[in-house]
Amino acid sequence: MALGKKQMALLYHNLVRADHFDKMMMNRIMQGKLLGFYHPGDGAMAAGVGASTFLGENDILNPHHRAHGMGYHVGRGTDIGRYLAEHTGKVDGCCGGRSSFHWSFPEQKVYGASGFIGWHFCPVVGWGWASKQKGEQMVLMASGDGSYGQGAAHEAMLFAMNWKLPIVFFCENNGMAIHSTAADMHPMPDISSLAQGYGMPAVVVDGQDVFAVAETVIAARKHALAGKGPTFVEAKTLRLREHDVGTPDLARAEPREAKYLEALKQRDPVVLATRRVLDEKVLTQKQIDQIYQEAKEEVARVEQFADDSPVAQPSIEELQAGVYA
Amino acid sequence: MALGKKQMALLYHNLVRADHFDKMMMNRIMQGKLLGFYHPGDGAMAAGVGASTFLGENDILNPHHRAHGMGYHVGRGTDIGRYLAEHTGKVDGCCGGRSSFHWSFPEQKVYGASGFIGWHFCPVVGWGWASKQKGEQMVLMASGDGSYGQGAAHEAMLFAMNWKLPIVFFCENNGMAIHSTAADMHPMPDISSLAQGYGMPAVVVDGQDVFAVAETVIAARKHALAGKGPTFVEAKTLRLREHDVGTPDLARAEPREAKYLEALKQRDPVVLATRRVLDEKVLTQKQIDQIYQEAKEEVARVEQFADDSPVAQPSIEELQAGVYA
Amino acid sequence: MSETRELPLVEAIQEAYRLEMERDQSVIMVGQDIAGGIFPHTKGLVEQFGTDRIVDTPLAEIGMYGTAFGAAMEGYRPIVDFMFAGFFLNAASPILAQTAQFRFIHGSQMSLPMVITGACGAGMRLGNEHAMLVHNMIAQVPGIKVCMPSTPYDAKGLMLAAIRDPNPVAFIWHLGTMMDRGPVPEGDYEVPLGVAEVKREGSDVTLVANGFQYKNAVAVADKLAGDISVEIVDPRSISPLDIDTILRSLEKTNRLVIVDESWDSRSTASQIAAEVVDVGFDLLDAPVKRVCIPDIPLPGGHMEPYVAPNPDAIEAAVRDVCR
Amino acid sequence: MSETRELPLVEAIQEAYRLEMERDQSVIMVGQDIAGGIFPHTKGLVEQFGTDRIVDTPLAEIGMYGTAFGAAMEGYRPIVDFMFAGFFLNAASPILAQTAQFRFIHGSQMSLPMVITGACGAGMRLGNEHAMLVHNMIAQVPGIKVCMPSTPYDAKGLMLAAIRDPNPVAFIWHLGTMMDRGPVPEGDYEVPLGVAEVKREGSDVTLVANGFQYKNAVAVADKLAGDISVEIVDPRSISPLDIDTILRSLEKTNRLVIVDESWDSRSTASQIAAEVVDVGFDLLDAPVKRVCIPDIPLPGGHMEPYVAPNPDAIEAAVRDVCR
Ligand SMILES: Cc1ncc(C[n+]2csc(CCOP(=O)(O)OP(=O)(O)O)c2C)c(N)n1
Ligand SMILES: Cc1ncc(C[n+]2csc(CCOP(=O)(O)OP(=O)(O)O)c2C)c(N)n1
Ligand SMILES: [Mg+2]
Ligand SMILES: [Mg+2]
Repeated sequence: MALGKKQMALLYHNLVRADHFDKMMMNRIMQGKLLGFYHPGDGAMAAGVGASTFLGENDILNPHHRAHGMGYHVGRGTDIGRYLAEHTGKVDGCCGGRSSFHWSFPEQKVYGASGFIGWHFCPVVGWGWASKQKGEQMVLMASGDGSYGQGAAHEAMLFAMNWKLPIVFFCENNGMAIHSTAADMHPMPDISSLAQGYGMPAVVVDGQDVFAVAETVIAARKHALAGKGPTFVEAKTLRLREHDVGTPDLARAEPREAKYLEALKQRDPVVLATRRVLDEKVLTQKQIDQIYQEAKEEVARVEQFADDSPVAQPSIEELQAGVYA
Repeated sequence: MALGKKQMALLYHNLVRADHFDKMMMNRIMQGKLLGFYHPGDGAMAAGVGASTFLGENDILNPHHRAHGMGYHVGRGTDIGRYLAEHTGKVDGCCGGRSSFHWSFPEQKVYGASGFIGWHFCPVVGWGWASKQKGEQMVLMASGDGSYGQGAAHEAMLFAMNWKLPIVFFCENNGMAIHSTAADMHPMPDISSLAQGYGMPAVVVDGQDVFAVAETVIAARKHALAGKGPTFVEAKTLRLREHDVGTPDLARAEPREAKYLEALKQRDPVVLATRRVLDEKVLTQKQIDQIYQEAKEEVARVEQFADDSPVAQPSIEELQAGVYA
Repeated sequence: MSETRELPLVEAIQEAYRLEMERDQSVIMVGQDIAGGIFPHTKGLVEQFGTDRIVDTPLAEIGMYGTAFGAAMEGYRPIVDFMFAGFFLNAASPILAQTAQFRFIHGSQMSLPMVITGACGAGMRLGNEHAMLVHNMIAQVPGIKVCMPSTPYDAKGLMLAAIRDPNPVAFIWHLGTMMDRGPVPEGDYEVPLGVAEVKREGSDVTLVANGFQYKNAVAVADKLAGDISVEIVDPRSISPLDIDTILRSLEKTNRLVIVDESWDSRSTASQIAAEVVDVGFDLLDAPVKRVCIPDIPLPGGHMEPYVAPNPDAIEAAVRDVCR
Repeated sequence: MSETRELPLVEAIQEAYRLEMERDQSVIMVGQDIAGGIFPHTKGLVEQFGTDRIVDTPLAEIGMYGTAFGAAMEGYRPIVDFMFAGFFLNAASPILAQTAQFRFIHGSQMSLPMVITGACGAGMRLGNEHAMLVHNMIAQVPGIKVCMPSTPYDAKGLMLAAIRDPNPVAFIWHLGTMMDRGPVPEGDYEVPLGVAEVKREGSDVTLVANGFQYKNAVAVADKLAGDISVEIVDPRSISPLDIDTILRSLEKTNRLVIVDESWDSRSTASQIAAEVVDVGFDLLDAPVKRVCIPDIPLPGGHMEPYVAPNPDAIEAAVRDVCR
């Protein structure tokens, strides 16, 4: 089903915001103003925005680790100020400054994060099971192509299809996992071929096209809510930069070719979306300028909030009190 | 490629022997003359015999746990006396009487067993990797339909197909795992549908037909040795009795229907094979009688060997000395 | 709490399930073949509670555990049964890394009310993997409570406490206690988590033991009665560990033997000894002895009776510290 | 053993790899992104040894581990690198259940020569999962040896010993030692597994520490020198544990503090304390103190410096037992 203009405008708005947040995070890690690591989403921010913008309030959302989920956070409307505060170890962090990089917005059904790639293939089964029991909610579980190497992915897909759980397996396939290329990791051109093993419907979509992604996920969500079970949505995307800021950008042991990376840049999702909203008269240039201006201001507010928050250094006793409920 | 008469005679011989060993194990567990548990293969002994009889000496063999691998042991020619001695906790046991039910014939490339269903999906990758490096050897890895629920199965199939490893994933699909039925465990009619996710060739074969199984595995082995990678061979079989001797025979929480079980009995692989070897004049009734007689005597010898062996009760110090090489 | 009858331990566990599943609709059970039942603790539950609450899964421990783990975030109180407790290792990553840290690392916003259960223990001659004692593997990691009952009474009370606890609780039970009969009150009661119990008073030596080994401890105490007066402390929970009750007992006896059916290395026995030689140093009149499984994979065959802790080994240790 | 230069620990590890891979064609490395390199220990190896021996795998720890586990049965000597050591938990079942028991339960016919390696440790502010100290999780299970180097010299020598050992050996290294420089002989030498070393002589107190904590122990010993004479014992291997060297040191000092960057619960620190209060009871003049991570998931953020063992905590414990 085609998107309406309002929907397209919202997607565009979210895409610009997500892109600004990603760049903010990149700048901060390079300036030493972010804890741990940052996995830039540069050039690949459309998939998360498209997948998450039209979810329902009760839907469970698991963001992808790339761009530290910025596209998804924007789509869901979680408090990025609190996430940045977390990522800088501040008391207003969404995890009390304990996690370095996790998100946790349980009241918004974004249940937490992990540094173990593919960790979510375990709880997603329960998220799906509970959603089916309750009805009127589903799960959007995002992750990368690499994560589908994990055996847990198989168990999740098997259970989901067996029990017809309302889950969208949303894969951002950027053809890379650190230095490994798609060919190193999977024998088939499409990672979503895996779905065939379970008779699960699979859709491949251009992950650079925020509108196409949104349409695909809306359809898969409808399918899920109708009790028809899971869908595998593979969003083909790309990785413009190194895996995480500071790691050399290699394919196996060789630097990735400049020419190849240059070609990838031509598929920038913001440029593509801007062309489309102008062409289809969804937004005027003036409105777009306004959106950019607002995004800049939002980033500044978020940074201010995090920077103003005091460093979290609770006592051992306070920490101990947090282990058990 | 059709089997020759000599090959058919050997398969028939092995099938009768395997069937006798299975019945011996069943009798012994009921008489309290076997340690631990026994998972009867009654009515389903053809698949293992067919899969293993024509492997090469250098091929690595992983027997299925059902019938405690009797079909495979016979096919490979491992010392069943030492296995029975192990299963009765004797000093001549193939594991020194330490394991209750494991086999271990490393010199014959039967590398050990485990009580964790699906454990072999981990080392099979290395068995396949090493086989490919060395050339002229492959891996026959048997297990049940239930075991393909394990995430490790996915990792094994993914690696095998990615690296074109010489592995046959041989699945004895009896449609049951303890009390769970095929429908409870897998969304597709064939478990080998999983192979599609990797673009892996898959063959479904009648597991009650020892000759058909052998032909299929011979072809898959050839494919593997030619460097063409893994094959999924699904042998459709059945479970006549309870999961392990003494456990109630349920489908979910209900007893399995007598009528249904009666129908299964019509597919007894020894009966089917006997008819065929007689029809095709591979063996005479006299030769068959001879085979039965020899099988009975072999079982008696094996039991005698195990029963004569002293109980293994080494000292703690001796056991400690066995932990590290 | 009303009438008290004698029940086997496994039925005491089941009674806790029934009571709590009747009382609280959010309690569910997840496992493999639990509808049909592998051990009698789940027998008949599916008839009463249906397949929406007694959830059989495919043969896949991560997916099975995930059903519970994810459902707990969504307001359910799952009991996830690993059949043989050692199979938990197939889901070790989500349990030991994810579940254990989940609440804390996410700022203590969420709680995960779950029970992780499974049977284990030497005695059935099934070998290392089926017998594997996993309580100390889980107790090594903060964020999951661990208990193991010694008696039917404790089994029911600890299970009720475990289901109601807002945290993940591993309830590990020993196959050698499955059919032990003992008094079990009919109604509702809890045995608190994290609280040890002096199960037998004595004055010469403190003997710590739980699970199947509690029976061995009683046998030894009986045998030595008159000669050596043995006080038996049952930790019941091993994480959090109630070291105070052990120290209080030591104030009286000044001698300590700990039985732990587990590899010795990094066991609860070692942990108790370590804590005592720190905060209870002045209470000790003799070396602290541990009676554990020596550091070898637990053999099947005919070796369990002398490789696992047994009355002879316990008696020797008790006599040793009382010399 | 010839020339000695200063090398960072991570290059000492790499030198061991190169030496042994040149000498023994059956040695291979398996891991994720080891060809490109995540930590510098594998950098450049693929150029020298090719992809048949430096084997990158998909993102799947069971398959990755299985490549090594199965190859070891087939006559290879694999080194399997988990990148961050905590990721071993994704393969905990094949490691802790299968590998650890494999030789023993199958009648000690086979040996599995493998090295399981990975980096961990507090200090990089990555939180519980990346920092996770896993040495005690593996050491709890008999059948796998475990070591952790404190110095570049030990790193090379232990790695050479580990690769050559016929058993599975977990070689865990601490990220906080990665760039530490120290003398490393150029040629071939081994640091034996299972043997502790008195790294600094002293007479008042025995301080046991390894990995990153060895540096903290030295800092504390330096600071207290003149006041309290600290003897530092580096266990180097934690399984098997060389308790004899610790007991010998105690004969001199009669006081013991153990630093173990690990949760306290069921740690090597607790194990040492337990063994000492059993077989070394008469040697003790003071309580045995453990300096560990308190039993909370290791937080990231700005909390590692005071949650993980640190010089202040070590000094306090040393002063405490020397009062
Ligand atoms: C269990 C586990 N194994 C390995 C890693 C190291 N690692 C971090 S990100 C990553 C690649 C992930 O690839 P993919 O899922 O495709 O996402 P992408 O980074 O490409 O967006 C790897 C291997 C990890 N964090 N966790
Ligand atoms: C990891 C693990 N989970 C569960 C079990 C319990 N179990 C033993 S056999 C079995 C069923 C196996 O089914 P299948 O692989 O189809 O083989 P079959 O017994 O039908 O021949 C189960 C669930 C186990 N032994 N190991
Ligand atoms: Mg990727
Ligand atoms: Mg089956």
